[in-house]
Amino acid sequence: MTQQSRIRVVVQSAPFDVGTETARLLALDPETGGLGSFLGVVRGGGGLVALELEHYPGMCEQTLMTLAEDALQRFSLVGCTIIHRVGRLVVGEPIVLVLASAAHRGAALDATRFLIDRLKTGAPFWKAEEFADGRRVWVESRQEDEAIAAGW
Amino acid sequence: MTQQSRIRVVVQSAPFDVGTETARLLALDPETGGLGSFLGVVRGGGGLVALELEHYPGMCEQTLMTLAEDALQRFSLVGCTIIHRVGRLVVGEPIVLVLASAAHRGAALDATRFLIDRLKTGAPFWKAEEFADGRRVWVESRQEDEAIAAGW
Amino acid sequence: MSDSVTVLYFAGLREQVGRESETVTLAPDVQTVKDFLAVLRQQDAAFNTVFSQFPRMRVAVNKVMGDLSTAVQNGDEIAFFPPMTGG
Amino acid sequence: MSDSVTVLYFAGLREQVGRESETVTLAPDVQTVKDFLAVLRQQDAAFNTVFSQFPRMRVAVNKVMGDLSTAVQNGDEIAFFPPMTGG
Repeated sequence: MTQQSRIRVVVQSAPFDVGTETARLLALDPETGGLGSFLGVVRGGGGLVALELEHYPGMCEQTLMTLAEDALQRFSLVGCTIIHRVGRLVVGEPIVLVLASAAHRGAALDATRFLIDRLKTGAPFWKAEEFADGRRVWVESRQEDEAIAAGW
Repeated sequence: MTQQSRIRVVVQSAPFDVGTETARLLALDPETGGLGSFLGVVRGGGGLVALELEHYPGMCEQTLMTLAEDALQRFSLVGCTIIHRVGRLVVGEPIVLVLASAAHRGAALDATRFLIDRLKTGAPFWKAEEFADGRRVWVESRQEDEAIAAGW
Repeated sequence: MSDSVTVLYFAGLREQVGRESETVTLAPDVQTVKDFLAVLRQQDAAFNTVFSQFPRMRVAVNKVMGDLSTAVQNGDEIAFFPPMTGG
Repeated sequence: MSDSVTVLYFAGLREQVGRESETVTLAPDVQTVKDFLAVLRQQDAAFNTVFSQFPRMRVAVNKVMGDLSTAVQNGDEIAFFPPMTGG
């Protein structure tokens, strides 16, 4: 199997389907024993209505592909998938899906965490928060997130 | 929201649907920010054809419910789901699904790992391996798994 | 209260014992799992052989994990099994 | 080789600069991102104000993360943006 078929990276405004993505990854190799995933959604509260996700086309896909290749090798994955949405997303809508499959659970779960931790501060996406009272605020990167990403 | 509605524990022979289970958990609370999951499948290789999953009815559900309640409190989860299949499952078939949702990714991913680590050696399930040459072998519990479970 | 205990066996242990459950009346001096295991060995010599194959045997009393010192009484459900291997 | 660079701005920085891209011809003595930033400040005083609002501004040259010492030349795509907040 080529590395290319083991990795799937998508940046899109359309929704994605967790079931379909899971099935695709499981079908890669009968020696898969576990699949970890993280799904990030627009979290409500404090009057938040929506997020506007901006990205740097081209660089984004390139960065995520490098990240996926890094994870594949580092954790001996069977495969991994990163899907990130852009555009306006309302509370409760999925933003990002990360999947990692491996022979054993430890590698699948470690890789899942690695992928989302690194993606948070390492791929060119920016979020603006849109509130019910009309305010629009760019999200500041959290020092904590940068520290977590650097810890890997 | 009652604790009961935040937890879903199922032991069944039928397949489950990852997409449906994910959607159910996301619908619990608009302040959900992340959902972690682990899906365990029958891993092929070495002539393995299928696993036969035996369980202790009643005790199994009770143990998983206690485990879910423990995770809910420990990681301040929005909700969590544990689905475990029993009976004969062939290579590639899903065995277990663990889902944990929370306001932030760290808690969701920590809880996912906690749930599957503890479930491995702490809930009354037993696996027999069935091979192409007709051998049938009960899986021995791995000392490593018991150490991991005790580490939490 | 019932005048007997229900004994359950699971997985490889069940196969070796040759049955998945049985009903046993407790002698008055049987207070703990340890006492009860001694009775089982006494009643059926085959248990000696079986138990020696499962040095890491586990016990649950009324669906809660226990150990050799766990109290048993008539009416209980006592289950023996190898270490669990779920997930 | 092109005789200019394409400059891109993203997110809050894009809004403050007031445009998402522009084309700039490099003077021969511009060797690095640091040199290039000095040119931008020189050409448009507003950049001083904008850049002071983004002390943690990041740069990518040809879609690869860089820093003040990264080399630039005509034909490059140079992007400035605040710290990334994906996921």
